[in-house]
Amino acid sequence: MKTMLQTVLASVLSAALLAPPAIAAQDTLSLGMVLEPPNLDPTAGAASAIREVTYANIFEGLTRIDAAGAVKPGLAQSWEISPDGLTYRFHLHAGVHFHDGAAFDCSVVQFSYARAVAPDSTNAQKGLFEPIARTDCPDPLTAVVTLKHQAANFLFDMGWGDAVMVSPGSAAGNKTHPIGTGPFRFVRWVQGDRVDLERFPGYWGTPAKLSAVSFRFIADPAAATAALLAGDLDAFSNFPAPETLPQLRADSRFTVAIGTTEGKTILALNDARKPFDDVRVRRALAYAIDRRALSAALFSGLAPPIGSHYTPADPDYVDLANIYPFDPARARQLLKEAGVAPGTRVTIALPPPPYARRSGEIIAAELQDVGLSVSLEPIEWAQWLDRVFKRSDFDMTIIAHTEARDLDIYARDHYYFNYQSPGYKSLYAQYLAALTPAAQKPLLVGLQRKLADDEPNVFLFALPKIGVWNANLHGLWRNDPIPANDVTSVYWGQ
Amino acid sequence: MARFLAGRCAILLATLLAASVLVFLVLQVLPGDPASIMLGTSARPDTLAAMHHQLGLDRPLWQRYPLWIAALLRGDFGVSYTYSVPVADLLRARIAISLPLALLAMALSVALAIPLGVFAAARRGHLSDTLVMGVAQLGVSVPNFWLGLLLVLLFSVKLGWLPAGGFAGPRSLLLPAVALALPQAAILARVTRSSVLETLGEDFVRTARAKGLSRAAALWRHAVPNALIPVITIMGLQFSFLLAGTIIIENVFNLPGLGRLIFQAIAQRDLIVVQDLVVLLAGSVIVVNFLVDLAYAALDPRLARA
Amino acid sequence: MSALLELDDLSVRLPAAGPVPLLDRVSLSLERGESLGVVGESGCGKSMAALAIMGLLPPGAVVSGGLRFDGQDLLAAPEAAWCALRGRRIGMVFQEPMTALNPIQRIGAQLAEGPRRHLRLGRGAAESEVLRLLDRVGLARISPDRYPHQLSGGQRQRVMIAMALACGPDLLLADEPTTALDMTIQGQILALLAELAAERRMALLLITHDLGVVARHAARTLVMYAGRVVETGPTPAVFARMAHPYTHGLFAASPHAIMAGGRRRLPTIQGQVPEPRARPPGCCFAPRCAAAAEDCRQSPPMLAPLDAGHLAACYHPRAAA
Amino acid sequence: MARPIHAVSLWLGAAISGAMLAIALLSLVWTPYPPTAIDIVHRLALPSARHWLGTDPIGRDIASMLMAGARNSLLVALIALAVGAGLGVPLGALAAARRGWVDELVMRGSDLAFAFPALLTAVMIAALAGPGAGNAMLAIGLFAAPVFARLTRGAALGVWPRDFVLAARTAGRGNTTITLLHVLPNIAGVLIVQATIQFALAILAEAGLSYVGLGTQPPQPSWGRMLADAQTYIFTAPRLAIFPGLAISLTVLGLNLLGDGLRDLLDPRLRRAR
Repeated sequence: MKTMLQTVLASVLSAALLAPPAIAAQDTLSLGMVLEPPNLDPTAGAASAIREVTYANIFEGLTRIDAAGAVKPGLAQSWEISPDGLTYRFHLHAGVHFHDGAAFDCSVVQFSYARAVAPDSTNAQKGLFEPIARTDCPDPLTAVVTLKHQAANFLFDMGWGDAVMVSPGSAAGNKTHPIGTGPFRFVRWVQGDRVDLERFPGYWGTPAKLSAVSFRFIADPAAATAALLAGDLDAFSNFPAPETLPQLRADSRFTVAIGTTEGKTILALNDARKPFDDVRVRRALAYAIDRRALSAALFSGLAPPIGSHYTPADPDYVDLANIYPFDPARARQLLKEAGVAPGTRVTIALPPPPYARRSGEIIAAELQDVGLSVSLEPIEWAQWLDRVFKRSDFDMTIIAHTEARDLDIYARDHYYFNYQSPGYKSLYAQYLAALTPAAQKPLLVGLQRKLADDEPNVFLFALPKIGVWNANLHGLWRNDPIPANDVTSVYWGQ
Repeated sequence: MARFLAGRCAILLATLLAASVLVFLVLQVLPGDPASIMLGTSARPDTLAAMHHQLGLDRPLWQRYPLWIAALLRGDFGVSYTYSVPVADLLRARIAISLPLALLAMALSVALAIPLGVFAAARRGHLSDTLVMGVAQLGVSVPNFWLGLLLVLLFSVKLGWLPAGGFAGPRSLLLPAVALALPQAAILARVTRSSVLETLGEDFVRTARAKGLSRAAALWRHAVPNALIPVITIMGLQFSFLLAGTIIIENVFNLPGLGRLIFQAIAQRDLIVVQDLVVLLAGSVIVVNFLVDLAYAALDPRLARA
Repeated sequence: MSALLELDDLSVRLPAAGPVPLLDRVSLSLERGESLGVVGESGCGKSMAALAIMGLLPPGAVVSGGLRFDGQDLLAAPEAAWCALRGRRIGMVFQEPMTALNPIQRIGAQLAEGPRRHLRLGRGAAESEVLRLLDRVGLARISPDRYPHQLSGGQRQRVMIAMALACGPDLLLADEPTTALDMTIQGQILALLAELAAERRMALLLITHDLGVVARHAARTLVMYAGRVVETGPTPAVFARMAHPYTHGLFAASPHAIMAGGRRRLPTIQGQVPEPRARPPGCCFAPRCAAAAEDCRQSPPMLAPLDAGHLAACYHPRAAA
Repeated sequence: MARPIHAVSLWLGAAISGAMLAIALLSLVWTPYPPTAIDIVHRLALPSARHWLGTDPIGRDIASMLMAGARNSLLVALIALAVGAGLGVPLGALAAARRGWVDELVMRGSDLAFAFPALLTAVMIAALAGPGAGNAMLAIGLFAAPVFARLTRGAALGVWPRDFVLAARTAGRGNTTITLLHVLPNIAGVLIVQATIQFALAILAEAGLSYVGLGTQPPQPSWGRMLADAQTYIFTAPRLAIFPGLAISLTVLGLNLLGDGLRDLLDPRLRRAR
């Protein structure tokens, strides 16, 4: 019940402070993001936030990835692959211009790829371009890329944000003033607050339906919720406050879309360190952890538990989540068999994301419960990259691997969790050699099962993509096959 | 006076220099590589090296410090590693939020504390004095970030009058400024009260009354101006707390100010931004205290002869 | 015609300090142009009397008896009436010139405050009035723009006097105006006060612990002890007889006595003024009095006339010399 | 007339502080539930007979966490206080005893230290050595040190010219002996009062640092972190943000009242002013 004073105050305050914003014409979008991009050049930085602003909206590559994760034509309207798989002939769209008026043709492709592999290149995914031997331009609208060796994922890779086309005249300034060929052009960046884009009238393809898009950076979950409720934001495609979902779901103004991501959240173990070199210990840890409780506590139960390094979003996914059901007694017994004394001290290094910090507390309690003495060590990203990732100086850590279909990391000789399995490596080599999806499928299943069996890391859950947006808004991606907020076909309707 | 000023300025500069060396050295031994944060886990060694070169991190320490300081003295704050924009631009945008916030908080706390403190002193021993001081005692004890949360709870969640966070125009500064100001006002009110009580006991106040000034006139014309001199010192000291408070409050309210910038810059090892910011913050504390000394000298003629 | 100032059994109590009155049934009267010296050791209630007359007693003080100024009953007067009197018709000079001036205000502003308030002088008129006042107290060469800390003690006391005189009061209270000053300055200041009082036909209430000062500058003398009047009368009569042993003791202890009597040793009165809450039931001075007898310890003596206008509160007054 | 009020503040302050200390000590041997015990099924339970103050988002008992948090808060603040006084008092005493360039150096050093808000120091230390209670103690202590140094110096300067110090000097006592025997005992009252106030400030600072993630680390319960964790639930379970804040405020209030009361008891100069 409102008191008189409240009512009076409310009217005074609303008059003074809440002068209602001008009713927005329904062709603009204000989209919330948790993290701000450090720069706006997807070819010079690893942060996914860069792609979440620029991918497909400002910058385009020869190919593009769609909402389902499939490769689609981008600036190249079609292509032919030579039978030996070494020559790609891309047919480029005609009449494509950059936002500054520069023309797009094959010379830009040559420039973009050469720039990515140059010695002074700071492209975070330089490896993608490693197979390229050279790029030729038989005519301005044809680009012929010759590879050194076969690369099954080449078309997919050229659809990444790191492989977008940049203009020789403006590439140097893309970090702060990105100029691409996309349907939106850059307007302004208010650091710490937002990036504004507007529809590019000279776009070569289907024009965007929205006239302007504003990406707003709101890291704090409570503030994000408040901004949505207040209508300051139209959408939050990766909503950071799962705890408020019941409230938002009950509110007919909003669409709540739970989608999938490639974020495999794992309790990574240092397999080169005792006692984690013993598979019984690793399995014991898997039995000791209640994945469903984690999902319930962190994501209101929306994060699907996983049992291997694959997510339900991936093709050929096998549900292995129940291989090690929650069973503390079994865990204790396995630990005993492996000779791990009760009270053995282990440390979990926790990087900053909330999923890691919160899982850490729960997992620590569960591992204490089976007799380990756990200490938690929260560290910054810088330290995580340096100590855990680069120098493998850790016992356990909690981390989400967000790269798509990255089963290869378990086949590497040196990777931070130090999994060494000749069996897995040979299986993976067979997979690489398999040329058809039909041939790949049993191998992919085998790889997943092998990982679940060896449990090099404890596989926890797949990060859900929680999208919350105005119920009248259509065309936003529900799933997250790659980091992007592709708003090119977003529109307002009823 | 000129000699006094020159001496104080020299000390000021020396302190700033010492602060800059300290910050620079600490940051150099900080584990973590800015380049690997920017380029992520897939980056190859040659890419990292290229990034190091681009950032100037391949130069030795003894070259980087003088380069940094010389540039600072020219007013060039350098270019942010992560944002790739001039640090000066970043700072300008962030100061545009933090400074009004700090000033608003300071103004609110002064506007609240001085009248209340004087009032309590004038009504010493009365119920109203006890009441005001009791509330002040509570105010001193409440952490400002909790107060911030409570304000959000009341004004944003329950009443929906004001934004819970983020910067959506000046009204976004209102709650954080109140959260910062109230505990500060409580301290200031207590100091004001005891200072006024002390001066009310002074002979010159009695002299003023003997001249026929009413109690209120003697209070405001003679006791309060004298009492405010020590209060100004406290306000100067509070500035340091206010800065620290601003850093936390900006996190509570998700305001893109200097406080968030410094957390972010440290996390991303944007060393140049951290260096500039720390020197800026430490410098502003030093400068404010210097200004307080000057104000003291200006307000108290007894000190002016120094 | 009634006296300018009349105290009639005026008592002051501070409940916070105990039930015993700090000022106990004090009566005195002062005519226009008359000068009265009030003497006694510190703590005997002299300053309390002055503050009572100014209405500036500490908060909580309880006043009883009669206090009249120019026929007006001050105890019944509202605060506004007090304010109109203070500085305008009653001026006061305090003991400690170092602290009695506001350290952060120019002396000119402090001097002008009274005239501007009471006489409604404009800025310009107040400025010239300040110059005139400074000149009158012998500070013609001191700029009104000075701050108190830039003046010597004697100069500050002259400023205080100028301030008290600023609106031409009818009564000037001077509470130990020279105690804090050098001997050489003391004479000048007292002379100035006497001169000004005479010039303006002001009544002067001069509070001091120094009998010599009273002897020279006051027509009448009032001796106080432990909050009470113990002897009062025309100065020559009081000094001639010193009927109360306390008056005599004070005189013997005063430095002037050395010069007068040529004695080597400075005698002192044994003991101290009793704390208000430790006052004996009889004569307060009895414990320190050589002449005290049994009756002195029973009940306090009342003021009784000795000869014309000369009264003393003593069962065994000293005989006339 | 003001005396009884301040006697009230002394006793009330002592009572609150004593109660907090008792709760902290009790938590060493008993809490309703283990403060780190997780019970996902009963997460976000409302206050009830079973869980007096309810449970948090992962089902921990809030009352138990608050009790253990008291222990943590008091301990961190106490050690920070020891660091601050341990650094500041000797330096201030030294400056007062030696004067001259030593004095100047100590004072300028304290200016420099003072220019870094505790939070900034903590951020730097945390970046260097990782966040943690130990580093929070160090940062808060480093920030308190100049306060103690200035206060000690100022108070000691007032003692040095006194007669008994001159007498000791004439008797040939050294600076250290005089400082220990005469100066410090004479300024102990001022220092104790300041220590109480700094203790309260240290509790606030620890809460602030833990709130931004630089203080006490999980699983060790901490009031500041409980507040930080509660922030995301401000729409759904605002009570999570109420209890820890009350605990902090109450403790600080108790110490401040105690400090005020002690000041009246020990510092006659200020007693007059009140």
